Amino acid sequence: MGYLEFFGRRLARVGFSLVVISALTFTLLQLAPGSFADIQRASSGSTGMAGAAAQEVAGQFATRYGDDVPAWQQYLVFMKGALTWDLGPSYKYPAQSVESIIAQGFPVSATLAVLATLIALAIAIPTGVFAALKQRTAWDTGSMFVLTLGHALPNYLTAVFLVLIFAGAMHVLPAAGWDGPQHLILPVIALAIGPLAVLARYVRSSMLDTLSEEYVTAAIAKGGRPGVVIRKHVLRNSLIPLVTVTGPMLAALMTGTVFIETMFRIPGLGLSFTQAASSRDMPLLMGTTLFFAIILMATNLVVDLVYGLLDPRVRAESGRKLRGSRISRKDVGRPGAGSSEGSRAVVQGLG
Amino acid sequence: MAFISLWVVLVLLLVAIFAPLVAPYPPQTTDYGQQLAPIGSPGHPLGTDTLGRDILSRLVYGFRTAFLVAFVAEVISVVVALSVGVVAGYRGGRADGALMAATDIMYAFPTYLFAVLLVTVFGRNFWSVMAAIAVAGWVTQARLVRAQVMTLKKRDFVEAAQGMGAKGPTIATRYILPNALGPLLVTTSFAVPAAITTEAGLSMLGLGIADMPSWGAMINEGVRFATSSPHMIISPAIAFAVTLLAFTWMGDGVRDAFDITSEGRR
Amino acid sequence: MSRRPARVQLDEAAPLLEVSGLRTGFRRADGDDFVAVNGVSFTLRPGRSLAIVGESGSGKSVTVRSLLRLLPKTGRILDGEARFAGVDLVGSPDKAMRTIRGREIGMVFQNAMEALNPTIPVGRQLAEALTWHGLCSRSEARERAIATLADVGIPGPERRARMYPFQLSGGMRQRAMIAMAIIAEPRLVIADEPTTALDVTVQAQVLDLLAEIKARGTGMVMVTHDLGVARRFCDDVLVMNQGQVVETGPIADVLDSPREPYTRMLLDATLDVGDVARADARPVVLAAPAKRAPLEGSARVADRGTGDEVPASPAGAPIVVAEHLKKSFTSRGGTTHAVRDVSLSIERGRTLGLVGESGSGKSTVARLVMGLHEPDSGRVLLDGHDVHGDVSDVQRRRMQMVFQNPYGSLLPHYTAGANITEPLRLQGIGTPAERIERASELLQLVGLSRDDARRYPQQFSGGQQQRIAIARALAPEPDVLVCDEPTSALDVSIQAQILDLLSEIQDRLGVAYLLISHNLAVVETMSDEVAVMKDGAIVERGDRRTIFASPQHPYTHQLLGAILPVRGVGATSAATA
Amino acid sequence: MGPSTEREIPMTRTRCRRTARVAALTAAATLALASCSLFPDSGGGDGGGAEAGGSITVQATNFAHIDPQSITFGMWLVQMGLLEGLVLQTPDGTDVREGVADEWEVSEDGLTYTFHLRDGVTWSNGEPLTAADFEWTYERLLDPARGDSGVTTGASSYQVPLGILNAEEYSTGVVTDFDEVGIEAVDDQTLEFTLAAPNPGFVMGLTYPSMLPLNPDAVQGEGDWQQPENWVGNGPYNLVEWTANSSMRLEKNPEYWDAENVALDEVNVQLIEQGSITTTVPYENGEVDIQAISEPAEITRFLADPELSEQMYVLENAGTAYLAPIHSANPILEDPNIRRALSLGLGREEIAGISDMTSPATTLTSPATPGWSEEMAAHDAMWGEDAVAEAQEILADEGYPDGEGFPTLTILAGSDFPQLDAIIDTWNTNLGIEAVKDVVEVGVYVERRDEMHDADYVGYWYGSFSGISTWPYQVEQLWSPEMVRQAGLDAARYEQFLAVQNDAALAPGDRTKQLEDILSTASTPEAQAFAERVGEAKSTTNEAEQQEIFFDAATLREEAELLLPVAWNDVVYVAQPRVQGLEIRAQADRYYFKDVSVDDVAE
Repeated sequence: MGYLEFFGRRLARVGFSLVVISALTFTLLQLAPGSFADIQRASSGSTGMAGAAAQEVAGQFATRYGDDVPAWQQYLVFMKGALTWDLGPSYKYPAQSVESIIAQGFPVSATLAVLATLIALAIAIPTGVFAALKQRTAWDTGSMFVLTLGHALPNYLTAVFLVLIFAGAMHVLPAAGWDGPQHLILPVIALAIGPLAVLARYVRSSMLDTLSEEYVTAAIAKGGRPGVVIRKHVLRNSLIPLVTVTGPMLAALMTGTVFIETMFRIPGLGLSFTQAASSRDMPLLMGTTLFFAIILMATNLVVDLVYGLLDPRVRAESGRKLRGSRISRKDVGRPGAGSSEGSRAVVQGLG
Repeated sequence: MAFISLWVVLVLLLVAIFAPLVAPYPPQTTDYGQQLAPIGSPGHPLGTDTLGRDILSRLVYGFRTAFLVAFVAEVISVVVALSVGVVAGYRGGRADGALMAATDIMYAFPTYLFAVLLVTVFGRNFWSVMAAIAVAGWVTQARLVRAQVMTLKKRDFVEAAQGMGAKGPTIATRYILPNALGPLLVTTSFAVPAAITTEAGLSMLGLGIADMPSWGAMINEGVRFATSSPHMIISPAIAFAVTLLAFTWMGDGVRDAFDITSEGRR
Repeated sequence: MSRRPARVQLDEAAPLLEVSGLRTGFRRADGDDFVAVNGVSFTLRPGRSLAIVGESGSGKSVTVRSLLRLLPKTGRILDGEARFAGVDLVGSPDKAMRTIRGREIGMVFQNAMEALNPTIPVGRQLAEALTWHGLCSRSEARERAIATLADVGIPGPERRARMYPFQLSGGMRQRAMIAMAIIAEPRLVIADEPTTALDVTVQAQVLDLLAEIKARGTGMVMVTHDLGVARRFCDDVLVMNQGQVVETGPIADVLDSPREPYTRMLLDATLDVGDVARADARPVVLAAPAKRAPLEGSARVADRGTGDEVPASPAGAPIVVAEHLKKSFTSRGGTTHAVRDVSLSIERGRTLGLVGESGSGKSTVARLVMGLHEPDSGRVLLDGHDVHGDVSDVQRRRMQMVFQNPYGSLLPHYTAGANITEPLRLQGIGTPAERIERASELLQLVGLSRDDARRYPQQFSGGQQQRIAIARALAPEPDVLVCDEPTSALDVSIQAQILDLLSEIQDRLGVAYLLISHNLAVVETMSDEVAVMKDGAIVERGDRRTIFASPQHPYTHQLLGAILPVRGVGATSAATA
Repeated sequence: MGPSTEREIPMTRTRCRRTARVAALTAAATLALASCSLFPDSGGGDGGGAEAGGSITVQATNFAHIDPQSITFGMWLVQMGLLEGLVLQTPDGTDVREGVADEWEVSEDGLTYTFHLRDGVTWSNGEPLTAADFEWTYERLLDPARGDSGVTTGASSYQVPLGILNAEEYSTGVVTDFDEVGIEAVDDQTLEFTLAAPNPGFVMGLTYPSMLPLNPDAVQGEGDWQQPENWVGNGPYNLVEWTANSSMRLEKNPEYWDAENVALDEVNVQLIEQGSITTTVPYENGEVDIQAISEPAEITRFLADPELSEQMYVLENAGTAYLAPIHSANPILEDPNIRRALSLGLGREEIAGISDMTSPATTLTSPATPGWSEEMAAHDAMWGEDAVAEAQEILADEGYPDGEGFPTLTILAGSDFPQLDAIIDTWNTNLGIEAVKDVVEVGVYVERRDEMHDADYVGYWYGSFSGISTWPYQVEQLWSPEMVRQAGLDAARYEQFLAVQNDAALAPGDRTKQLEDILSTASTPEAQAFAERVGEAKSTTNEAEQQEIFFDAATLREEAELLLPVAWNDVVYVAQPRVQGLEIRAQADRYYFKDVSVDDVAE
């Protein structure tokens, strides 16, 4: 129950953070030079004339927020709407409400993210386990080399090369667009590679840590076959902490696929967000920002919950530990974090 | 692996520092005679770009920029991270709560918006991009320092120091801080490539550094010409990968040296 | 139930364990092998029990792990033979080994917390040992697991079987560990320091349990550093040093009339309760003469003032007085009353020994006295000044502390010299030059050389580190040293040296000690007065002799009863507690 | 217990197999979900037009609206086939052809145009399309409420060159009764325009998106009329699908009057983010049939490739890149000589050399404009040694020998073109003048262009225009008198101008007047002369005569040397061999879908 109470407090913190975030975003938006109208002008490609769109927006704005109200009132109005998930019309797409834009865009981004994460996990876990078992062999260093290489390139660059190879040269996959599963392949791969490397490295080091635990030795001393010992004692305990890396990774993917979306012309949420920011589309930007924030924080909560469920120790302990686990997650999230190259001895018989 | 990469990094640093000596031309020198010259053209080993500027030279200076950005950004975020992290970790209570809240917020906050703001207000120049990166970076590191300090706080020598009559600040700065630096060094060496990537990313969004040669800009342009003049993307991409790999592996090395395992997790 | 025939052919006639010329090495970074076990040979007949004793690094653990081929990746058996009931343990294939591990040879590890998988209920971990060998079905295995848990004296085995290791107490965990080792009813149980992590009273219980198992005719090899445990428990003993067998034979013979000097050294170094009573000479000085500090050097330290002298109170008067200390810690778990009501006083130049088992609150008392923790109520007077109140830095520095873990308590990023001078620097005593001079004097006083000042803590051995820690504590010329388990992290021989050093220092500098220890022998050796702590309160206190000769409180009785003396006398009395 | 022992091992196996299956299922599920609900259900095959007969895929710059009266890239798409005006341009863009109107006549005085809508022309929902609909549309277009400041706003400003009686006055609030505007639906099939002054370009002007008819019921109706479900149009194609930021699908409109001559059943439009990286991979991968290419290197490559070069459609000198002065407290650019020197010192040849599809510009006016000639240029030699020599001379006389003491110029741009570096580079080499580029996010760009800056921020902003090559358009519309005269205001007067423009208290009419006063009195003589000349053009009936006036107006605009022409850009399109009937026009929509067909035999 200390557990539940702890999550109660966490929820409160989330709420607080959301308020701060929205306020920050709004302020930044006020500070940022250039208004929506100005930018309409710019994209209209001719000077000295404001797009009628800007007018339409002015109208929209007036009806929702009242005529030239002070900024802080606009903010309040927006937040009032936000509470009931009624974010009002976007500037850029006056006919569409922000929530509907999100409703359209998010499933797309989410699909990409989930698929990418699944693929990453599917490859990362075996690779990491294998590398750990074959520690300090060509297999180990080799696979890690390749992975790090894949990770070293930012995903948009990987994407470019993928496109050049599979669409440009081999003509087997579409280079861009959003017209069916075949359009998913390249972007998902491009997104998966980075996480894949991080996860695999993490699995590996986590495995090495577990392998060097005394209870693994004890299990062997009980006469367990390597396969059984690894499956029952090593795998589980090494994969539990993986949750703490995967969660935020998924969240990050769900919210931060801007490059990929632009490059492959995928109507995802990342794109709407970037456009909103650059076109100063207040409602859309605020909406997406809040939505992202919620997603990210929700994943945090879920991860901690799941972690607690998977690891009896954490379950039994108080929130303090969970906080701790989040910290360590933060560190392991970065490339190749985790343990040293098995500086602790790993028992034989698992080779 | 770590050692090789260490050398690579050192070489790269030398290149960055002595760019003027290494680069065959100043990065801005145009040669309208031969634009988009392919790799291996006379005088331009890596070819030229749309303005006939020597790609090798631009790579060299570009790395200088990238490294500068990364370095300064890191210094800033490390300083912030240390001060915040140590206070939060050592004092706990209020300060800690505040940090956690701050990190929560930063964690969920669109850095892009910061980037846009900074870059828009202060222009697409070195400093704003650098600041944007630093803003993004300090949180993670502050968290790490905090974690470190919290574990170190429980070590006997802290009690010993108290026994010797040392006061809080002394303990925090003289005894705990030095021992918390190790892991931070690791994250920093990982953060350098991260920073370079971020800069490149900002360029992709048209928010990168415009007033000096930057890898981001080069890659961005290279991508546009990917099909027609592959050499414009290939060499930057390779340079990019090599640098990132080198730093990452160096990071691994450093981490092994400090063996963060015991501290870092659990 | 009936045991099925083992899948490997065991030669019932052959000795249970037959080891000859066993050599085990570890590959070092530079490629060549570091030989940890160098030509160990011994034989164990069925039903007998062998103790392998030695100090840390003697290779005793590696020896037994070699037998089950449980070596780290870098380690390998170089040569030699090991046969278990005729079966070759060195040469036979992994498959064969698996049928032996757990099935024929059970292993008890030192630290059950680490040796039990934290995320699997105890019961299942026990059951595995059966199912893996196909000895019985899962359901049966569950039954057997519970039965075995009951067997090792765990109350409410059904419930405990469903618990996770971290939910069990230390003692129970160790029992569960043993249960895991014996559940498949092996012929041989190898116990690697099975009781080291336990309190004396618990240790006694666990050992009784092992004794029972042994009584069933199970052969036993026990690795231990504690000669007392060996004597109490084993038929034969094997003394190891630096990977080699020093001496072996029936335990009584070896311990009562050692042939080898090393064995003798070990024995002498080992303290027994009652030694002091027997020998009036105190302290037992064993340290090699070389390690003695030059008298004049220390004399200078003694009488040379460092500026602000504090008026000394008349001798005999208590220098530290603690009155009705109370301290409780509150966490999400709830409130724990670490110290309920403790009053004590230490006289100038004398030693108060504070004994108690883990969790008795003795360390908290130390920290309260040191002023590291604020007491909830009560006060600590250092020469009349409230440590938590009006005490000045000058006065405070007259009380210093020595910690259990020398390495942990030294600043890792400072040199030995810097560590020693740090308190002076903090108090602003003397000029840098003077401090450095002082540091080297102190180093010599604690039996190190002045050149050691430039080396870093991790470059020293445990004993040396503790010496540095002591030197640091002495730097500000304290009147009181609070020593929290100063030797429990050290080997017996080192322990003897450190104790010797401490008492020598007391003689020279007239420092008073508050000695915290779980080791009664140590307390008896060092103390003038003794206080026994249990559950945050002092249950009995008084003059050393009276406490040890005629304990009043039942708990004190229990403690003393749990003692396992090395020397023949009193062995019987300790048998059952 | 024997069997039970057996069971144990398989059990664990099945368990792990199960988990594996779970993972697989989730993946499959997401994929399934992805394919069914996520993607727009594309009717005829996707992207690659190869398999689906009569379907093409084209690229268009992304847009948020398809209201032809608001300036977004959407209005061009509408123009290409969703709506149709009274008249269309001929495929080559030089003349007009029948649209909704099948005949029209002009009065002798050239002031009244009468258009006759063809019989039985209807909206896509089958309802008749009447002259009243046009009148309603134009009233909406000119509605002053849709305007900001005195300057006529949005798309409606594009009716300026039409010179319809009182149109501008109405839209700026000077005239409040729409009946006074020279637009009248005589009957259902007759629409009459009255002009303030003869305008030879009038009919051509009607081909501009803002003159397209809108369906009043749809626009005023419930829901968003721009969404497929509510769409009512009169063009050859109907909007059937629109995935924001991604794609659009158009289907042939059976109600269209000329349906039988419309070849394609379906048009897929891929929406490309403006400024996002576009490679030709999709085109070469057969995903796109028609696409514009702008990357110099791509163009070079296509030109070099015998096959690809066959697929190129080039419209020469369609656009002009130019530099316009930034308003700064530093007066240096107010000195015409300095401006001349900078213009002459501009290495136009090198700058244009960056791309095969740009050529050095001598004038702002596109050379594609009928009757254009070199004489308009400010100098006989706009680049080369002599020009540079002259420039250096001027600079020396002005006290900046070799650019010594010359302030560092700033070049403001919204995105980072290589041309910027070239400009800086050539100024430096030719004149020894230092310049830096200030590449800013687009929002800032637009703001800084019109802001008043401190002395340390002086220089030019980089822009580019393209449009139909008619005189009214080139002279009156692009680089309009307002723009040129604003550029000609000195610091003090410009601040005044801004003050008036931002004075919320002023009524629209007054504001326009006051602004006009400032512009007509305070700007440079050349700029004012130019504006006056443009004014005169309105009052002539004679087309030839009017063209002359426009010609020397344009010449004056060059002489003012406020806006410096930099380079003329060609527009390059590529189309798959199977694409037939494609011609590229000067107007930004480039071509009408109705003219395009695919000949899949060519595949």
